[in-house]
Amino acid sequence: MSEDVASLPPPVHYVSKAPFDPYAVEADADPTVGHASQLKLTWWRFRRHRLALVSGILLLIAYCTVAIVEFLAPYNVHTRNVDRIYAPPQQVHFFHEGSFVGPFVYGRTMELDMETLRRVYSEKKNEVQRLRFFCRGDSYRFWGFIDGNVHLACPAEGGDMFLLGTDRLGRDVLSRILYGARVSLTIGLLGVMTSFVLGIVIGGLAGYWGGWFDLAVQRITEVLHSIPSIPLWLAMAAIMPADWSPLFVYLGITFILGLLDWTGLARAVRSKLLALREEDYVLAAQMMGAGSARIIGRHLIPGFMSHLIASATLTIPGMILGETTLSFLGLGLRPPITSWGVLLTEARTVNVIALYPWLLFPVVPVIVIILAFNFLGDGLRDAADPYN
Amino acid sequence: MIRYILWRVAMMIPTLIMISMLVFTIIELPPGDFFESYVEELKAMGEKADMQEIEDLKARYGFDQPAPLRYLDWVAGFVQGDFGYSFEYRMPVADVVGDRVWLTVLVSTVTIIVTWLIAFPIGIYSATHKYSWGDYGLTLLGLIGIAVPNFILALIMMYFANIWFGISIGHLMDQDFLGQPMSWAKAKSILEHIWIPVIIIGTAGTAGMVRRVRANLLDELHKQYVMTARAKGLHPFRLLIKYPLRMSLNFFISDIGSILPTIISGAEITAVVLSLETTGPMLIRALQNQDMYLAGSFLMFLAILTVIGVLVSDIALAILDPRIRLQGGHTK
Amino acid sequence: AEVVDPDPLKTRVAEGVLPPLAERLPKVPRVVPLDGTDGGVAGRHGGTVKMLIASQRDIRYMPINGYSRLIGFDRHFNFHPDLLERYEVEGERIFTFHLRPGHRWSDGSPFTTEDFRYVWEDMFHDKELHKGGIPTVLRVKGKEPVFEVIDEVTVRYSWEDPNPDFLAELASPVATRLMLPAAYLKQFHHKYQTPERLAALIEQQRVDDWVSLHQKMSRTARPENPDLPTLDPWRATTLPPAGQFVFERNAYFHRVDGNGLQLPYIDHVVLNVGSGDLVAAKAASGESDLQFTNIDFADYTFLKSAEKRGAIKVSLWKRIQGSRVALIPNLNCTDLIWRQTMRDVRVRRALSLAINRDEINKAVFFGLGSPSANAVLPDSPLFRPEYRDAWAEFDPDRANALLDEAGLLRDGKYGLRYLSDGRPCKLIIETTAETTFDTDVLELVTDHWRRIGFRIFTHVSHRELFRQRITSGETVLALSPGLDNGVPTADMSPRELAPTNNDQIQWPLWGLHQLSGGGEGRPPEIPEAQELLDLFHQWREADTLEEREVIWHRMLSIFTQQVFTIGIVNAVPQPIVRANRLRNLPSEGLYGFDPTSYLGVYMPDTFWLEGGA
Amino acid sequence: MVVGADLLSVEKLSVSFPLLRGSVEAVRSLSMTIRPGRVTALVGESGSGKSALGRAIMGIETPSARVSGRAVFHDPAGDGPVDLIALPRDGRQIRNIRGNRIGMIFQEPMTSFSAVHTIGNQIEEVLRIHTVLSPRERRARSEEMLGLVGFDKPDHVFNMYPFELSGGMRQRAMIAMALVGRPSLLIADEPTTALDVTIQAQILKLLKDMQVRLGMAVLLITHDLGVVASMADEVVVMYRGEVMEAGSVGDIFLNAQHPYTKGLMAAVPTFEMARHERLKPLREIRVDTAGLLGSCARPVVEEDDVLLSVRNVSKIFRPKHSSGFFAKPSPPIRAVNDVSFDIKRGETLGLVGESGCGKTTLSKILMRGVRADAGAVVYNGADEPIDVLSAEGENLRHLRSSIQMVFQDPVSSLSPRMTVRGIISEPLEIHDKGDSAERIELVRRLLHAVGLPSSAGGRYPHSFSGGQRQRIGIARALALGPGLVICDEPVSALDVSVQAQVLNLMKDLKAELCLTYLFISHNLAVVNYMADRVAVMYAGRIVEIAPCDIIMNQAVHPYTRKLIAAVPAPDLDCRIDFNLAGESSTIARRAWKRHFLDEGDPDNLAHVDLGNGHWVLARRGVDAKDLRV
Ligand SMILES: Nc1ncnc2c1ncn2[C@@H]1O[C@H](COP(=O)(O)OP(=O)(O)OP(=O)(O)O)[C@@H](O)[C@H]1O
Ligand SMILES: Nc1ncnc2c1ncn2[C@@H]1O[C@H](COP(=O)(O)OP(=O)(O)OP(=O)(O)O)[C@@H](O)[C@H]1O
Ligand SMILES: [Mg+2]
Ligand SMILES: [Mg+2]
Repeated sequence: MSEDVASLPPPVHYVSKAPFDPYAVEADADPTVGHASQLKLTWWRFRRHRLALVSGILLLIAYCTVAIVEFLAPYNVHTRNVDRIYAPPQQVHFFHEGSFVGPFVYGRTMELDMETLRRVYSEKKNEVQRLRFFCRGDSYRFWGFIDGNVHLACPAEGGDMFLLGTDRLGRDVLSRILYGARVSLTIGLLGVMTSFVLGIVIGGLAGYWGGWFDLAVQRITEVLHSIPSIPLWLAMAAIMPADWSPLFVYLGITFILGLLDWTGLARAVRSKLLALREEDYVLAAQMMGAGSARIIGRHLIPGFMSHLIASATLTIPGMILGETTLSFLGLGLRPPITSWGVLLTEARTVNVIALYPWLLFPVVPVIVIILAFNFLGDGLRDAADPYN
Repeated sequence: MIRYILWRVAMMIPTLIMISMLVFTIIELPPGDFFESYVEELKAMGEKADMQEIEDLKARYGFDQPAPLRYLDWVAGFVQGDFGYSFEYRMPVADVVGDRVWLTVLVSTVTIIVTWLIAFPIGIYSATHKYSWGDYGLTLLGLIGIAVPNFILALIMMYFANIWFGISIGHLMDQDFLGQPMSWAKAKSILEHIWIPVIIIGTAGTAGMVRRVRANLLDELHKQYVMTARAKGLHPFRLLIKYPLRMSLNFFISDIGSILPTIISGAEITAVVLSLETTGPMLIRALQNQDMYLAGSFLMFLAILTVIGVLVSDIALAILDPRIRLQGGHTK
Repeated sequence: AEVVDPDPLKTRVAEGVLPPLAERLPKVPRVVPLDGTDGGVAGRHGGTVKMLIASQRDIRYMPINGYSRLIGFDRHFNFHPDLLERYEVEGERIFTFHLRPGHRWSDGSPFTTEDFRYVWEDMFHDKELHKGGIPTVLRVKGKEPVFEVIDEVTVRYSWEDPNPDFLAELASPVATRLMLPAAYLKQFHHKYQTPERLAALIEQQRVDDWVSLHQKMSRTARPENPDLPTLDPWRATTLPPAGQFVFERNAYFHRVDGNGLQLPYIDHVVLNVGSGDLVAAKAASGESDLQFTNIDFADYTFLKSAEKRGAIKVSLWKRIQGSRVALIPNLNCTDLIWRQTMRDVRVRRALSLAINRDEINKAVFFGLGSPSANAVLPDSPLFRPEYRDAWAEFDPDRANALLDEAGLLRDGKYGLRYLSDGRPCKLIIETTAETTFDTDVLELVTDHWRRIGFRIFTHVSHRELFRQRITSGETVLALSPGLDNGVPTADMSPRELAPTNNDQIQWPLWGLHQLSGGGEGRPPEIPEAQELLDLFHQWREADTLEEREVIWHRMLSIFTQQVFTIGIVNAVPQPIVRANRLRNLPSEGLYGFDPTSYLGVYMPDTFWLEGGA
Repeated sequence: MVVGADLLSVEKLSVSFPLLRGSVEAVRSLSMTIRPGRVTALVGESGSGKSALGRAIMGIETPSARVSGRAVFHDPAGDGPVDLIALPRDGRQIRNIRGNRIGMIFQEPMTSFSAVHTIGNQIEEVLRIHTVLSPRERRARSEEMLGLVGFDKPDHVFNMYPFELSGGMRQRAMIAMALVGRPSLLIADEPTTALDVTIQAQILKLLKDMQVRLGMAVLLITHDLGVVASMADEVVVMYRGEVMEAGSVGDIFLNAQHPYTKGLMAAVPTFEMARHERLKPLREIRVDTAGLLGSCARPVVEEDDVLLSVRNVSKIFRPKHSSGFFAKPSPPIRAVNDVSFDIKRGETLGLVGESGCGKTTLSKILMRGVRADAGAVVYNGADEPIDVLSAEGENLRHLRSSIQMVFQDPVSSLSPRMTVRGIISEPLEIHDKGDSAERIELVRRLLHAVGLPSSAGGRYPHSFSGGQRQRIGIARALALGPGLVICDEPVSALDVSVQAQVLNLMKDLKAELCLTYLFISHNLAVVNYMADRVAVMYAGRIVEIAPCDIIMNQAVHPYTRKLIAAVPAPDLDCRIDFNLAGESSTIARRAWKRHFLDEGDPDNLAHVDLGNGHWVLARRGVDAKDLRV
């Protein structure tokens, strides 16, 4: 021992005077936490994530409205107004000449400009058209069997209310967006779900089992992966029975594509599991006698959850807008079926961008939904992350 | 490892045979053939086709033979480096593809590199600054890029690029340079044009990559080995790159298999909208017209690249994470 | 103004590369007066015209627009010798053609009757090159004409039976080639070339045999071989594949303007390949000097708004189809009940009456089209208002009455009608939906027909599938453009009105029967169709114009009264974009393929650029 | 340097971790000092905040933790005192201190390494950051350090990946990493838990040397009072985040005042204890085993009733190499070499041996976690014998429910994304035992039995201390009431008191449920307390196997003897003689008699029966008498 170290004064002997009870229980945490199931814990954590909660609620609302679009939309999806073609959005006012009137729009006149072949709309500042609520308007057949004609809001008698403008046949863009949600928010989900389930299961087994199974799966993946989606779409559209409705054909294509689309995810899952399966906790689970399904589902996949959630949220735009690509190839959904993708496909020309930009409005709900899914995903991720 | 690679290369042969059958089937699936659709298209334009020549062509390319024979013919040619004949262009496939491949490679590589260059830093930033304004802002921007269909983005950008900067709409270079040999002026013109497709094709990919990098990185940031590395006094950035980032690259590496073919095929739809002189539009046209040897050979070429890509990705995976045993089965 | 250079190629003449103008022109060039009649004025040489095409294939527009034919239409659809100096016709049977002495191909080689002989003997009658013998259009009742070379500049084709179509065929947009540059092509022909050299050429061009070599090198519909000499105003200089095709003036072109300037005025035509969807946008930004393809009426407002920026002018021409879109019932469909229903003229009339053409015109065509049955346009000498208005007014009540009469009963006021076997009247309309018009019109029609108790569904398919389904009888009703040629003269064949071809949607099988000479398909099974066919045969036999006119009117009357096709709107506008400086493109015109050959009859070689190059 | 100045003075340091509801106060306003060149031992119960304190000083506590107070570091080579807590996180200043001036040995070496980088790379990195040495010098320094911590072939180890090393080897690599930067303060968090006593002695000697040579101060966090007695100058006793007692070694060992300290001292198992004597933990926890885990299947324990018989098991590993796939492979490692033994029903077989000698590999082979290259394992638990290595279907299921394992590395053997409740009840779910209410109840009781609060059920494994995680592993292994439990270092991370508690529990269960244990441990006192028979392993082979008493008192094999000699005792009077015990076994081996050496051919050796179930690995045909001398 060196000199200066040895010459240090001895430390004081300190003894705590505080009362000592070896049996004192740790009062550090709420005991209910100990009994709560993992799902419940996750939910508790999720609730603390404000944005995710709001997003979740938003999505819930969105999916609920899908059920009652007939009531919410001021017009029917196909209601045309030949005198109101390409009408720009109308503004809702509350005050007319300084006095409160309640929500109303000004009446409009349309003139044809025969030189440029444009329809010119001008507001009539003296014609106040008060909006009506819970009112009778276009009649519809709710969910295909209940007749009705009550709408949340309608234009004044004889007036019009095109809050987001009209399209080339004088149809109300707002109503079409509302109706479009029905298809957009539901159908594509099928394909995504199919491909996710397959991707996780097949990729999971391949990654976990390895060996010949992995080999076979990898070869199949390669084969499927080698066929780009476009030729597949084309081929598929060609073999779909001609008397299927376009909705059904689209459904069929999404489903089949879902069946074929799992390869990317499967590879990602497999690669990750190839690494994860070497972890000790997997060995531990094996030694407890856990089956493959349990090990993959309970031990391995959770470790890859963040990626899966991110991937899922990223495929959602694809699912909502999938038909836009398809319609580019002359497939996909078509009018009279209305979806956001169809609406955007119709807005696919420079004309719209230059002259009728309001027809691009369906992009907004798409963005909102995607953001909502994304933040929801973030929240779920965080709730499932033990380190959080 | 070498044994594994050799063995995998051998495995490619049956795979490719299967793929070739599938490709052939897919091209054959739509009813009719090139000639029918050609005649139809002419008819639609009010024209009539030289039926004589078409009959001749049909006979010459074996369209009177059953499909399996044609398949064998095609495959045999393919193996010998004869990729067949394009009916639409009326010349050998190899000539048709020609230059387009290089332009496609250029656009795709630039796009991919730009995507990575943007996505990785942002992804890392978002993961390390979770829920900061930067994270939210960049997420928002990226998701908007995903949410707006590419073709609309393309149209909007082209329209305004034309109105504001006077850049001609679409294409990879000024039209005057088309078909001209490479020159400085041409290169400059390409550089002036390439940013639009790069942005359009890149947005969605970048945003996707950012989100994935972020998600994977977040999982790694709390691991014990990160703490160990910090205890060594490693610079946080170097630390991030060396440890958690590398660990989180697994997903990225596993995707290499699909990067190779995209370099050659490019983003088809966007290329169509922007009328880029790349292979994508050519492929789509070939498919729609059932120009089957052109489409088939091209698809086959992509398939070969995919298969190679998958092998590369597997090897890279094993290098990335030495724990990975590619050959071993699991223990029970 | 500057002095106009009389020969744009004078530098090359000076270099000795080209002979002087006098030696390049035929002894008797075709003089296009350009004296202000028809609005054309004499112009000056120079400049490049850029155009946009959607695919490489579209370079086929060049020979169509160039429109140098042996005999061509003028813009009033009279025949006019063009490449020929003159021609004689005897009883629609014997056709004698006189070439212009001194006329040369674009490579300077003489254009003589040898070029006709080569095609006739060495191509049409070469067993390897043309396995099927001469093209069918050259046969009348299956018989070939007699071909004679009278002298260096005179050839004759004589048939036993009248061939009234022959001149129109020669004047058509894609005319049968009776002559090709023999001097050039002989090097690819086994008769004139040594096998070794041929083998080398085959190798070099990467084709399989001399037949494909010859075919490849002699293709004219698409000018893909820049070496192939041509008689067109512009000759190709680009070898495909390419993104840009440059066409250069033909130094030996046979037309001159009133001032003696050799046409064309324009030095170069450049075609740029791009996405069809972008053409409108690019045209608006001035990237095209002359654009008529891949733009449609829907783009007009946008294009017009771009006019303000000064580079372009947009004019509206009139499309010559009998109907922009028509609903065509398939009288040969396999579904027995539907077939019977559709063969009932009352049903067809009712369906036609139920369409609110005015609304469609207003909503989709800005009121600029003309609501009409599928019939000829007022621009045709054969036009009569009763054809246009036949069953084309909007009268749902009468329609309902007709349907009731036809036994299609309905339940309730707005309910569905039922077929005789109790099935509801639900119809699938087949369409290729190439434009938004199609979908829009369908949407409106769906609505209109709902009021007469029909439910409409749309099925979109690819063109070839569309055809196939029609031919196989799976389709009951299809949406397709009406008559191709809405501005016929009595000289033009009325074949579109009779069952003559299997691509006629209303009666593919009857058409096939006629086309195949009775071998396939079925003869017309309703008297009216049979009558149309008989009238068509009569037309072919008719010697005089008056006779033909009478037959035409009979046919038009039957065709429209029977409502074999349900026309909606015709004479709809087609925007044509041109650079501000481009002269001589009429601001009004008829737009179509046959017989106008797009711009062909308006002679693009007379277009010129103000301000020069 | 100011004489008497503290190297590190911790003032009112608090660390707390927020939980979903409530929070854990890991360190509560704690003050202590570390003096330069001294070894300060920090002892305390498992979960009392020792590691948290260490991490807080380094400034590497997880971001979610709340740290307050001061930790003033007065670096003799630096320029004045700095408050480590106040420094910006990951700023330049603190980075300069980390790894360079303060080194840290983490408690869980198994998971502290990045799995995808080689050991060498990770050790050398410290030098790369803090020195300007050339790559070659760095490699030389790293290999030298690896040699010092007891690796025979440092150059091989340099290129190996962490998962190719045994637990103890990783711990040594960790130590090498902490020491290679020559810090002035070393925070050593349980540095020797995974090491056998001989290597432990070697490491302690190394620490001592460095302390003397470099004036390095050590904060030695440990629960092994023997180590404390041998190493420490000063001792701080911690309990639930607070200091109970602090003073010089002498003060604490000879004059303990606080009841907690006294309790700790009393809980240590010693060689002198009788077989049946219970350990005296600080708090006795009575576990209600009845009806909980099923009852004893076969109460009568017969002689020669073999539960598990292992015959000629071998395992060879072929290491991976980082230097590309064209490099020539390094020699294969014979981890387990022709091992045969039996475990009798109801007994506890202790397995001891040098770090890296193949104990874990062997135990994993028994569980079929690792595929053996050769040999047979037969389990006689069911109605008929089951061949463990090839069982399928129902037999395999039976095996899985009746053989359980406590992993050496508690961290990595617990699914990071499952709550403790999920982890412990998982075997029950797999084998479909009980309904969900019963499972919850069972989990609660098990947690209680291993001394964890029931709220722990809702937390994730990473939020526990090393010892707590180990206890979770034990609870999981016991949940099914298996026939055979293989315990790989089950109590290495536990302080003496909790260790006593857990060992008592295991003994109780054994008695009540007729459990059979294969008990792997480095702590010979514990083995002595638990085991009926002991097998000693060396370099992949079992060199000696005998009833516990014989091994402890009449061992024959030189390796066994050396092991026993190296055991540190919690007694200031019999500190370890580092010079003797600290010599590496390869060197010590040179002094072995030639009876025990194979001289290049493993077939030269065979098991020699010395009677009373005492077998020893020696030359074929050697006389037993020669061996005993
Ligand atoms: N990340 C964390 N989140 C929540 N609680 C934690 C976390 N890390 C540690 N704890 C808790 O803090 C307390 C102190 O832990 P620490 O690791 O410092 O204990 P220790 O004294 O090192 O015990 P051992 O001897 O068992 O290693 C324990 O009760 C533990 O459960
Ligand atoms: N996956 C592996 N790959 C290569 N070598 C391995 C692997 N696992 C273990 N080894 C080697 O096998 C030998 C035995 O390791 P094992 O883990 O069985 O030792 P141990 O007796 O448990 O040691 P400790 O007491 O340190 O835990 C070691 O030399 C180790 O390096
Ligand atoms: Mg600890
Ligand atoms: Mg071990």
